[in-house]
Amino acid sequence: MRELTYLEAIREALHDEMTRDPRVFLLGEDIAGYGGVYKATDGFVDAFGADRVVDTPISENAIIGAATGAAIMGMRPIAEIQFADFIACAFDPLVNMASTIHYRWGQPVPLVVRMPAGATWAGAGPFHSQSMEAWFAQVPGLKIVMPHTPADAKGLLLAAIRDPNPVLFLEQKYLYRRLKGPVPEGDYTVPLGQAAIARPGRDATVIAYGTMAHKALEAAALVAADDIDVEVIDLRTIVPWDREAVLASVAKTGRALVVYEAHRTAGFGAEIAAEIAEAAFTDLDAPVQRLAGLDTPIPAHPMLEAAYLPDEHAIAAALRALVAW
Amino acid sequence: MRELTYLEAIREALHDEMTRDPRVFLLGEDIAGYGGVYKATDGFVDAFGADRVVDTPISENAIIGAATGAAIMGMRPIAEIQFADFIACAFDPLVNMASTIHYRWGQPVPLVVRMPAGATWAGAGPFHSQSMEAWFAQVPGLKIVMPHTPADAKGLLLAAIRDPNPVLFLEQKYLYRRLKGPVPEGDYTVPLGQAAIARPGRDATVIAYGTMAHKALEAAALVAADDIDVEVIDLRTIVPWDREAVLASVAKTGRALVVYEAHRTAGFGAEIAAEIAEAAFTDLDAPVQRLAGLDTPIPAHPMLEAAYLPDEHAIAAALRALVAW
Amino acid sequence: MPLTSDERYQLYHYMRQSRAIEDAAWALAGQGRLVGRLYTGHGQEAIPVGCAFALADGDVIAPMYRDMGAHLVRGIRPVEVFAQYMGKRDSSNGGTDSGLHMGDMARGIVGMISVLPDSLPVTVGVALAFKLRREPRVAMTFFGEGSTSTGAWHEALNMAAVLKVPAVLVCENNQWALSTPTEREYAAGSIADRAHGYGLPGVRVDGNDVEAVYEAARAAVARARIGEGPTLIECMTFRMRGHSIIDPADYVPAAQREAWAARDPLARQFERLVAAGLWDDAREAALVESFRVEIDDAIDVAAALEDPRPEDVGAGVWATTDAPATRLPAAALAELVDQGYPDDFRVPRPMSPPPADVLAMPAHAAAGADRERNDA
Amino acid sequence: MPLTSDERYQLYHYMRQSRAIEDAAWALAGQGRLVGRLYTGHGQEAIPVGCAFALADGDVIAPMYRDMGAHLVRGIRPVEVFAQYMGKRDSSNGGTDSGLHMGDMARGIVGMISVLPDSLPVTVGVALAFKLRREPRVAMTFFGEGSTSTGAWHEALNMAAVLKVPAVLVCENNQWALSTPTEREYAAGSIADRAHGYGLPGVRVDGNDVEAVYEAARAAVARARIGEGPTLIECMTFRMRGHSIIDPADYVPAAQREAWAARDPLARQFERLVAAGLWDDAREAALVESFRVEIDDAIDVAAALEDPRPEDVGAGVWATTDAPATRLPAAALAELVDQGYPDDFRVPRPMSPPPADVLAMPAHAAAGADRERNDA
Ligand SMILES: Cc1ncc(C[n+]2csc(CCOP(=O)(O)OP(=O)(O)O)c2C)c(N)n1
Ligand SMILES: Cc1ncc(C[n+]2csc(CCOP(=O)(O)OP(=O)(O)O)c2C)c(N)n1
Ligand SMILES: [Mg+2]
Ligand SMILES: [Mg+2]
Repeated sequence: MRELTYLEAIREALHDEMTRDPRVFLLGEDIAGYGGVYKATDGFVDAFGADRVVDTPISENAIIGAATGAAIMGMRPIAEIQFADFIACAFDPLVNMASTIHYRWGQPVPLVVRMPAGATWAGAGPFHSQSMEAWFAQVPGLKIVMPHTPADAKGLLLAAIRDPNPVLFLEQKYLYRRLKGPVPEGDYTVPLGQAAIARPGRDATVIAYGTMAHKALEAAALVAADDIDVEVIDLRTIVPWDREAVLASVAKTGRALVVYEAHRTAGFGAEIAAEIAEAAFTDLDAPVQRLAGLDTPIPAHPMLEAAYLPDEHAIAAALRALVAW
Repeated sequence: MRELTYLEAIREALHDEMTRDPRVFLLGEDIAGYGGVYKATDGFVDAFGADRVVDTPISENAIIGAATGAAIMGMRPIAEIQFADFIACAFDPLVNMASTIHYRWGQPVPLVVRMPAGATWAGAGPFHSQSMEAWFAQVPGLKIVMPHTPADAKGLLLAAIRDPNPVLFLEQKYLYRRLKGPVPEGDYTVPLGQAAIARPGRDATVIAYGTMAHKALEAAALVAADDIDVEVIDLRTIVPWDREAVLASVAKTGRALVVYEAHRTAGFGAEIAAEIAEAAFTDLDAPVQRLAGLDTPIPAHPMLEAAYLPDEHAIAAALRALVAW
Repeated sequence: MPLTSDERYQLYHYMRQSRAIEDAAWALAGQGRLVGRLYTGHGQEAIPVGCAFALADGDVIAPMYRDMGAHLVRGIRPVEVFAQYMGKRDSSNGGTDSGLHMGDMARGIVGMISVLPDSLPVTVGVALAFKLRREPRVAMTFFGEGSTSTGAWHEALNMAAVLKVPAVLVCENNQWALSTPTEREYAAGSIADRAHGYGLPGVRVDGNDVEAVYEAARAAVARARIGEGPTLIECMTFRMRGHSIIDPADYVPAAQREAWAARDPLARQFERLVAAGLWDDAREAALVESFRVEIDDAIDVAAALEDPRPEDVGAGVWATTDAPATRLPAAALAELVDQGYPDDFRVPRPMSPPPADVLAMPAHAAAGADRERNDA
Repeated sequence: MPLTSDERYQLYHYMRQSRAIEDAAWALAGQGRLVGRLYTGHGQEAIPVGCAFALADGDVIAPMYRDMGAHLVRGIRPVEVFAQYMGKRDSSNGGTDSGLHMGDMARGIVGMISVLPDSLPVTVGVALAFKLRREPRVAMTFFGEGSTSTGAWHEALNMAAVLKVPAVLVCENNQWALSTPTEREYAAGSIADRAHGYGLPGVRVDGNDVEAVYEAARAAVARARIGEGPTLIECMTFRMRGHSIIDPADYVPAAQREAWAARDPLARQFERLVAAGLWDDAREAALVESFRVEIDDAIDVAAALEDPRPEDVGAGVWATTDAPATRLPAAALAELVDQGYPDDFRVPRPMSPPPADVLAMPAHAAAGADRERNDA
């Protein structure tokens, strides 16, 4: 199968769905002529016209609000937030408006918010590095997707666009150009809420998503040398998350490590860990462990950022300790 | 000792500290002449003047931004957000600006954000009922306080005002006029980050805060009839939270139930449960349980709201099941 | 296009009906029979009525909590209002939300949320959809002058102007935002003054003159419909009651309230109609009585509806299809009809006939009837 | 109050120094020697310099990422800039943040964050503190025209006007917000046009004329200081480089860039000084050379500073006292001095002397020296 980068896979999903479905349109800052800061929509304005690739003022709140309005009129808006950190400026219209419309008066809100999230591992600093799935995971009515592989990025994005609910699509900017992989041509979706067993194993389960799924696979390779056989679950979707797949794996391995790059305290990994600890209590041979970003802003200097971030070596060390528990 | 309501205790703390410390001033919507929607600052503008009780336009973002500016100039601003739900409009200046200033360039931000939070148990609906500690618990640099007793409300508020960090003070509107209790006169503080053993017990530990600490005590009384002796830990502070006190209690009882009224998924209770499950693994005689609000918006009809909220009976039932595990 | 006699009456009719419903709701709220807190538009009725009246079939409106009249013009019936106010299972929000937070895309009504003025950016998006699809439709929304201080307001106005969407943005300047008078809300002379800074037309009208409001709205709707972009209309009015039912509003100077009481929009339109020979006290009495009957009926029917069931609480958090969910499935509707419940409960229809035969029925309210359920 | 010859020179001096530093930084960034992405103020130097120059001791400034000149006028030295740019342990942000996100209340500088324009509401709060304490101090901040589309901008402007705080709000209208030209950012004729809608004065000046900018800022600062409230100043200018170092800005029409290149603010002030007999090519050459030496030195010293240590990562999340934390404790400073590091590293001082003896040294930069460390 031909290989695409993570970013190319996203671009292909956008391009294909815009070709297929005239209701789909894009809005965001610098997405038309400029093609977006990561060039995800490069050339789109020429292909689809300025009506379907709408450059907006610097107005995150109104971007989300307007996308919501277009969605309830039956369009399929895809909003791009230039960096996911700036979604903080549109927190209210997401958590109070978009997420509650269907519950309150029955109107579907088929809205996708694409945003480059996560650390770059090159020092993008406190405001261009955050992973904010936990800001939103508590809000009923919002789905959250964080793809890891290029193939998933395409299939999950297509699923997100076709979903009748607001979906936050947290693209991993670290993987954009770094990760290349086989991506099926043509139309397919990866259903929201279904985890992938990224690597089967029997000694311990790592639950991760996005960039950390990538690092977890590297860590699994590292500890394989010590004859530790790790199962890596790539969650793919944060809300809804695939509790069954996780519990099935833990039932098999008896050991679980949850890895996420957001700040440790009250991160989404706490939810996963709490659920495993409760539901798999009798399966567990060791306490569920978490490995996450520190409880500090994400520093700009790469040396400090590295101290902030869990990496494959830290994951490997945590796995060794978990298996030895 | 004289008894005050929860609301009176807050009013007294504000009044006393404004009298003591000329740097303290209030800003918010309808807080001067009107005294705030819950009348927490009733009469203050007459006592302290319009310079220290500043009515603002409906501008939550600028309220928090301006309070941050005043704080870095050495004032001690106390912002009131009319209903905590509207802090969603000021999410950005809290999570990106106020929380990072000290880490980034060393300037303390002694800012308190007071806000009436939580359900009223009388149907205030999706936008006047939320408990949003988990929106902020993940953000390094923000402290979060959710008092339960009137005495704590006063002591914690005084501690919050004197703290050199931004503190979100989530007042429990359900308790404002409902809960009366002994409140020491004069000046005292309750240190942030220190839980209270609201009721000692030996069979199981309930960890709760705010209104749910109140309900947990009622539940403990209910199950006492079945000879179940419950220890209730009132967390008081969410960030930082008193991990040691919780773990000490669980070491003693071997069973833990975490109760919170926010939505269950990714609520702060997940953090507590995950920590207990990890750190007290060998102490636990049963899986750590969580009882929380449902993963739905908080409905307006009292009948639906009651179905959303955990109450003393639900807590009691969960305790019975936990002890029987 | 001067208003016809019919239309002049219809404007009055809706205002009167709005007032009658809100008076009744006020009484019910006092008896603790409503879910949630009651906010009313007493004294401001000319604005939602005059503006909504300027819309056509297929247009979309996003009213705020004081805009009973806008709902009525769009075809919402009193029984729906009371079912909603009582949080009934088969109301717009089904008890999930309260007050005028009703939404119904079948009748082109966007449901508001409490956070102010969050319907505004949404309305810009509704209008953007019209523009992108080349549909000659218009979106309209309302907000108080206090709400103009929010960031959402600014971003939405600017975006509306830059994208030149067919939207009409109506400020109901009732001079108070809860206890906050305009001078503590903004230092500018007027909200309309802001329009220039966004590059869109801003007009200021007497918000207690329903015909003047209508005319301003009509012109703005016409502009929007032919692609000339959004208009900001500032309607000067007064909040004649407290902010909500629990607010005595003793901070409002008595002289100010009295001065505005003398400018009651209903009384003014009444006098106009009388002067034009279109109305008299007898007809008035009959109209009032017809509203009384209709509202009493509506309250009884609404009160008899089922309350939400605890097991409903989780329903509808997630959409499962692109089709709107409805609170009133066919079966439930049939059941209600068996109980003598009007069979057009969910169907917009002409409102109840006026008392005298001098005037034709307002056809306007029927506008929504043949709108499709979903715009997709 | 016409500018003295000294002052006219000083304005030039800071602009030149700003340009020299940013040129050097651009080269370093190209070599991958900086932490974070570089954004510069090429072509816009007159604005931060002219505005900051209008402030007095004790005033507070919140610059944005293109405002190198504002930092220089406040007494920040090149070595501090490069230490910051390199993310050194003993820099303003100590590696926690990058670029011109430097904050230092000792010199009255509020550190910005990336989210635009979040320093603006903070500046309103700084000014509010001055007002409440009856201090005759002024707060000033800067933002691009693109940032005026945000809700934070609106709320801050409105609140500043309503609370009548002593603030000066400066728009650097460089006609592009990344790739977005003004017509896609706002439909109004100008940003200054918005002032009326907030009830505050708005002035528009040639942002490439440092003396005109200074004069507008001086008048606004004077107004603010005597309690007449905030002013919005729109400075028309042009972004002569890409948005950041990685942006080739090929979306900018060449003719537009050329037209603005001809209006370079440095060249214009240079010619003015020459025409007034205050400056000549020889002095220029000497000045440029003195900056080169100073900057080379600063880069060497900065480069030799220690990088942050991994164990620093958790430091400073929480304040433990009311006193500001400093990145450079006495011990570390002493150590640096032993290494030949200038002993006034943290102390604002007059900047390096001008090359010729015709002009007195700009005393302005020393202004911050005796400001107290904390305003509490
Ligand atoms: C963002 C936000 N902040 C605060 C409130 C609380 N609140 C509800 S109504 C109101 C006053 C609104 O005034 P205005 O916009 O003038 O409308 P009016 O009530 O006068 O019709 C306030 C402050 C809110 N609903 N939303
Ligand atoms: C709230 C927010 N949205 C988006 C961005 C990304 N961004 C950084 S700079 C920039 C352009 C800013 O333009 P302008 O305000 O005109 O300043 P200029 O760069 O032209 O000086 C954008 C969109 C941001 N920093 N903050
Ligand atoms: Mg009002
Ligand atoms: Mg610009």
